[in-house]
Amino acid sequence: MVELVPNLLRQEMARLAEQDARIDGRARFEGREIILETDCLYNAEGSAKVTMGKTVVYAGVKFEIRTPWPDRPSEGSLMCGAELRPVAHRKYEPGPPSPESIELGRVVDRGIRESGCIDMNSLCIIPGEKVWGVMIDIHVLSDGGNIFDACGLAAIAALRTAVVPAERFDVGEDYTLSVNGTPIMASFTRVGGRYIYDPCEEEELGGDERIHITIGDEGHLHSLQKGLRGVFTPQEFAEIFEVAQEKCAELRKIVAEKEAN
Amino acid sequence: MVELVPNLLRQEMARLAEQDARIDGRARFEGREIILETDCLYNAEGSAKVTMGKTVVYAGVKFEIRTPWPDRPSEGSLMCGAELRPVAHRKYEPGPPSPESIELGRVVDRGIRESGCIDMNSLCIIPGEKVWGVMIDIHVLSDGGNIFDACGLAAIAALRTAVVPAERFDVGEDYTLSVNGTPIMASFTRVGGRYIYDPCEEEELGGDERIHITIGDEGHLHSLQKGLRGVFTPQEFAEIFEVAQEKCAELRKIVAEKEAN
Amino acid sequence: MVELVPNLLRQEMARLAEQDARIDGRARFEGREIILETDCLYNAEGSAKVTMGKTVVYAGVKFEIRTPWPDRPSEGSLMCGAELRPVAHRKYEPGPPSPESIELGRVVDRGIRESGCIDMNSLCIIPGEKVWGVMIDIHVLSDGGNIFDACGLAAIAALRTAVVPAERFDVGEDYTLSVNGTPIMASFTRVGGRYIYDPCEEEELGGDERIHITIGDEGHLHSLQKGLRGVFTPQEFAEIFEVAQEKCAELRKIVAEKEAN
Amino acid sequence: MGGYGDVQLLRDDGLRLDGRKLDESRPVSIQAGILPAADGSAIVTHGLNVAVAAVYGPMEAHPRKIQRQDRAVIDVRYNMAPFSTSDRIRPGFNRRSREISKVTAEALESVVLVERFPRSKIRVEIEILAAEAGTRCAGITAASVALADAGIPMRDMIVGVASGKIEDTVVLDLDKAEDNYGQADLPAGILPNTGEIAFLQMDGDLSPEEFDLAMEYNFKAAKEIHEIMVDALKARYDGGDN
Amino acid sequence: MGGYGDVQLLRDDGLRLDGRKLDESRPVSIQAGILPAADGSAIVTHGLNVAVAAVYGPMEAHPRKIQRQDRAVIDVRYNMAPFSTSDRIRPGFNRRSREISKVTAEALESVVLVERFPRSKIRVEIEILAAEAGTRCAGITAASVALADAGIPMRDMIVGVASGKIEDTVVLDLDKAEDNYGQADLPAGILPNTGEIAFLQMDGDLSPEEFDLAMEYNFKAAKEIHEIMVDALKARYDGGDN
Amino acid sequence: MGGYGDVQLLRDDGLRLDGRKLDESRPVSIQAGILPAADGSAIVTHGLNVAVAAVYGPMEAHPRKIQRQDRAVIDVRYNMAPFSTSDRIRPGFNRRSREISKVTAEALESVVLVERFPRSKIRVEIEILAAEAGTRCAGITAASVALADAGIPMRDMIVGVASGKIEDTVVLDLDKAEDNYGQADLPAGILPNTGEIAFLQMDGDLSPEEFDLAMEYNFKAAKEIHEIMVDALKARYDGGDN
Repeated sequence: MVELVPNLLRQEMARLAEQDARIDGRARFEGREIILETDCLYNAEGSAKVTMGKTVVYAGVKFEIRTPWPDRPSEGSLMCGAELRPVAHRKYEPGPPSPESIELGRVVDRGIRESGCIDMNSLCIIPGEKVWGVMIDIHVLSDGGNIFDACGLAAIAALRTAVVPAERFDVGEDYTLSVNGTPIMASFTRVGGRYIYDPCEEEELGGDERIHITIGDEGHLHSLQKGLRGVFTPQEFAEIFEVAQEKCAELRKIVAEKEAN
Repeated sequence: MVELVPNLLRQEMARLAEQDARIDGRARFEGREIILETDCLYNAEGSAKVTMGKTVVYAGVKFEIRTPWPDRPSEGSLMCGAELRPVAHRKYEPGPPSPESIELGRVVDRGIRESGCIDMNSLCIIPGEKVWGVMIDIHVLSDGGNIFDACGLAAIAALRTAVVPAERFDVGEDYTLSVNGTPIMASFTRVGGRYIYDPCEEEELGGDERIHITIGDEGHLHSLQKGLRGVFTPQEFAEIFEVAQEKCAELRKIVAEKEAN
Repeated sequence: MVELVPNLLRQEMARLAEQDARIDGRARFEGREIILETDCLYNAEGSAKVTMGKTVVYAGVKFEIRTPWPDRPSEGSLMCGAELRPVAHRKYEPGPPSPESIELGRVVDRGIRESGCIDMNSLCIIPGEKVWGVMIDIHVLSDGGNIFDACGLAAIAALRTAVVPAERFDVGEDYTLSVNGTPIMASFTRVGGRYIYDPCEEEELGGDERIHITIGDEGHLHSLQKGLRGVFTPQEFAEIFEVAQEKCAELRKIVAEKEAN
Repeated sequence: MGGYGDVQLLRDDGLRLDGRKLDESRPVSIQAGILPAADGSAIVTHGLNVAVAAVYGPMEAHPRKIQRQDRAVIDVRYNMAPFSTSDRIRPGFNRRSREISKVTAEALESVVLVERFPRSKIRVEIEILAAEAGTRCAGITAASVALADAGIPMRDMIVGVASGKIEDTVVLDLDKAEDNYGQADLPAGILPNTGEIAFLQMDGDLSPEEFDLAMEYNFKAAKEIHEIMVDALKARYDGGDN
Repeated sequence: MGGYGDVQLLRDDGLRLDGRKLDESRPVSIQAGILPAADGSAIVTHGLNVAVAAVYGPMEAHPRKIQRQDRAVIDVRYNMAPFSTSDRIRPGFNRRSREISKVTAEALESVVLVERFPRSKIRVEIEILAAEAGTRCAGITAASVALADAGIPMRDMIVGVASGKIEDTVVLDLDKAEDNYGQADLPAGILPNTGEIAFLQMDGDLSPEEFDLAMEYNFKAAKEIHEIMVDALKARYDGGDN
Repeated sequence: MGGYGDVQLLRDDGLRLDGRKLDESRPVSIQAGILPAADGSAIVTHGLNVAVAAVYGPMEAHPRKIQRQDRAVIDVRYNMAPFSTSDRIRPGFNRRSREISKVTAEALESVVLVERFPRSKIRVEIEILAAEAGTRCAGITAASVALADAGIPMRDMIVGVASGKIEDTVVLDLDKAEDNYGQADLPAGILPNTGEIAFLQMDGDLSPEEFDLAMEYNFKAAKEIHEIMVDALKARYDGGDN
């Protein structure tokens, strides 16, 4: 029974696609309005809230002091995790982390980590003894579609506002974490046969596979992920890759503007 | 189907309440006979067995040597846990600790801990290096109603007979653990509309919410817990609080008498 | 429904037993052909593959450096574990280790450990500081019956080819692990009322209890395990114990021949 | 309760370290309907605590064995976000959060008209985004507003409030320092219209007289916070949907 | 088995450290019907070991996939209480207790007339309150008595017994020191009336001749303990209910 | 990706440390039908990687809630054996293996004719026995061959391939050292007949032009490995059953 709705939705999506239309009236590569707030959580050393249509996501940054790995004595570490808890949607059930939430966390983590925006050596306190471990935790509060992009944005925005709590740990004065770059994710879902940008909830329910692309400041790829059932051609990828470049640049501007204020 | 019995029981409880009677003939605030045995378990450093009607409960105390928390270098620790294992009743299922057993353990723990009967500084061996960790484990073997009070009594009785096994850990000679006080729990359940003391199994099955009150030697409150569905008025609480004072004093006497022998 | 097949199989097994026959034409105490390969896994410090009819099993040996237990400062440790993962048969389900896989690992472990073939003191690197931990992991890839014997054989064969990776851990030069003996397991299942050796899949499905016997080089018992529902007489045990002596000697020869090549 | 004597918590002028009077609550603000994916939702800011609640349902109760023939069950999860505390919390439930979830569910089942939804389940998700002492009470308040926002019928709301004892003095609404170094904490869930109690815990040391005063403070605070809850729901229905 | 040579376990007079003869068991006492909430129960004190068993059922087998069309399944949980050993055990199952639970269940299924209760389940809970070597055997003995106390039909009882080897000498019923420093342990579950074996494990080093002697000791002990089991059940039914 | 500059990975003659050309794959060998208990199976040796896949089904989907009314679900478990890596891996799933299992299942669901088996489940078990960079791709290749060996209808195979970047140079099929010290990895699952992509991941740093070249290499490798897959299946059916 649950699958009846998706099937009807799929038919409607196909009909809309023929007219190059979307269910909420957007153009094929038009994103929803984004509201970004930062420094919004007491106790987090960096924080951000992203609202994107019906999607609401928080990210918080915490620090801890760790012993470095013996083979990398001057490198700290970065970890990014996402929780898709039952608060976010009727469809999420309690229990250990689902494959969906593991994938979400790991894709966001790879985009940030592989962009090299955090120099692991800059997290060293005493070589071989003490380094900072940086932990970004993402909390999806309302899933209204395209939580990947919302989580990626919240994570990097929170990270870029983070203050290293050196005083609390008795290792000097607090200072702003150095973040060199703003990797941004853009996600596309096949809906009614063609890829659209920034799917809403209905488009995800009535759509097929999705592609997540993380792009750095210079337009380089840092992370790719194809998810769900479906196949695509190299030509289709080339088209959305070009769109992704443009979209990531726009979102990077939103982060920069927020920081300028 | 399972709920038919509770509903019939509820009707019977209401009928009895009208006559100010109880299903096993006790008065409203009359407890069942209590048999307390101590020092009954080889390998436990302190132990107690409580039989209270059809309820049978064991508690055992073990010690370990730990490193103290950096911010409390001379304080040891106390931990009290309860296991509601399937041995105790047909209704308990195997698996990870249920919310019921977590609540039971934490309520008993708070009553003992908050009474201050263990001076955490008395558990210090070498400041900043070695302190005693005291662990009280409660094992419910037969649940015939009001396991909270039975567990609370077994826990404090076991603790008060505990001998610190310093020789086995090579840190001096064995000595009796110093315990300053005898916090006692009294539990009340709403049955047939009014609170009764020390519910038996049928009264719990046909009853509503319960209130657990832990009282110290001087009549001060150390722990409160309201459990299950139901509400109560401040006047109702005032009445059972007074009864609790009396009941806790009686049980404290049983512990003292056992120790005197 | 699933149980219909076993019941038909049981009847067939009883019929065959009356004629002293087996479903695959073997004599009562005849084993299947065994193919043993060693040194077959990159990254394992010792490895073996055993094929025995439709049963395929791998074992791999890994080493780690550990701190010895305070009361045994010059002893290393040996651990043998088996995983019955869903790859091996339609009947195995994913999830935490089943009782079956725990039993399998522990019975194989006991046979090797109790034979004394590894001198725990020979695993010492620096007394009180560093000892070797030896871990044998057994991976059943295809369960065609009698995985106990296949696992036991793979484990000891892998162990006997293991090279201690001292160089990789910076504690000297690599050397062959010293293994004094070749404990071998022989397993018997009651099928059609009498015990047979080396049961195949159908015999296990249509059979009853089983007995696992591990015997060392001098013919001494090192491990026994009776599994599944059923009882046996001392006379029955005496008979299979004698067969086991012979079978274990044969398999020990296969290991020796493989090592000689 | 950390115990008495470690730290000064009352100033020489008789006020508390943050300038509050003994019977003064931290500032509370509430907004309803803030999570579009949920059937009902609310965010409560109580001092520096931030508690969010989402409500889903009534829906079919799964698995079958949790179903009750004569009423709905309320399935509460109280969860602290990893970044909600000074030291990061590992994700996943712990014993504390399981106990709070249990007693919160039992409190809510005492006011929701569960008899109207036999065999069904109402999910209440409480997420603590920032913690500064008093999160269980903020969570209960948020859950009550979210249930009302979801249109779940209730015979009364529950207001989460707490009083405690510092330096032998009963005070309303302990903050972080007062909780760490105080002598007692008495959280309660109060029905503002009937004056009944649906939730009660306590730990520390309170004489009978101190208990009475602490409960008096709790009732006073419940009245104040209830007004803010009502205003949040009014704003929600006046302001239209999100 | 810790191995040979570490510690002297036999005295110069040929007796064991606690004065027992080679083929002498530790004292055993048994009481049936000691847990009022259970359908059947027993407590076995064997030396310093204390094992309690409770039986529930036959009851409907849940979940459905464990059901057997033609018989009852016996669901055994062997569990050591945290305070039962010298070093505290963390609560929860470990690999050892899972293996013992499995082989104990299989042994009991060999004597209970499980065919009489198709599709049902009999729960057997074994709790070790104090451990001094030999708990699995004390558990099997306790489970047998508890099953009988619950009125579950059996074709025979099972008596849990063990022999072993210390200082190259076969002895009956190893105690803690003998288990720690001995050379072999041979626990068995013996049907006293038929002389069959329903449970058997062994680890260490035993020659075929030593095995035969150890089994001889086991059969002797089974006979002795069986009498105590029967007495306990008689006392239970003579003494009335609890 | 460990990053650039740590280690020399290209020799002065322009070849890679193991002598391979930039667009040269490690040797690959495949055998089908090697696990008698499975409905279909394959072993893939890719360089020093060893990946085994077993297929069971189609079978009834359990539990019911994973059933799809209109198609089969494919249940993939990617698992690394404890001895498959330089440092032993603790048994059990971790986050990495769960993610790989998920995306592998989704890729296979894209080629298997799942519509033919409504409400059923096809189990695909991928076991990595030895790992030397590239196990997820070897696993996808093995799974494809095992599905074909099991007679499961597919609209195309999937070939697992990967390219990457070392010392600012795009190369095909990273080995362990290249993976550890390289700059990017681009694993893909390619349908050899249609040229479509069913699986794609990437991490590191690639300019758009580098991405294009890396994908070109991937398509070239897919063609080569596809032939080995076809040969393995032919050998299986010519050679008869095992």
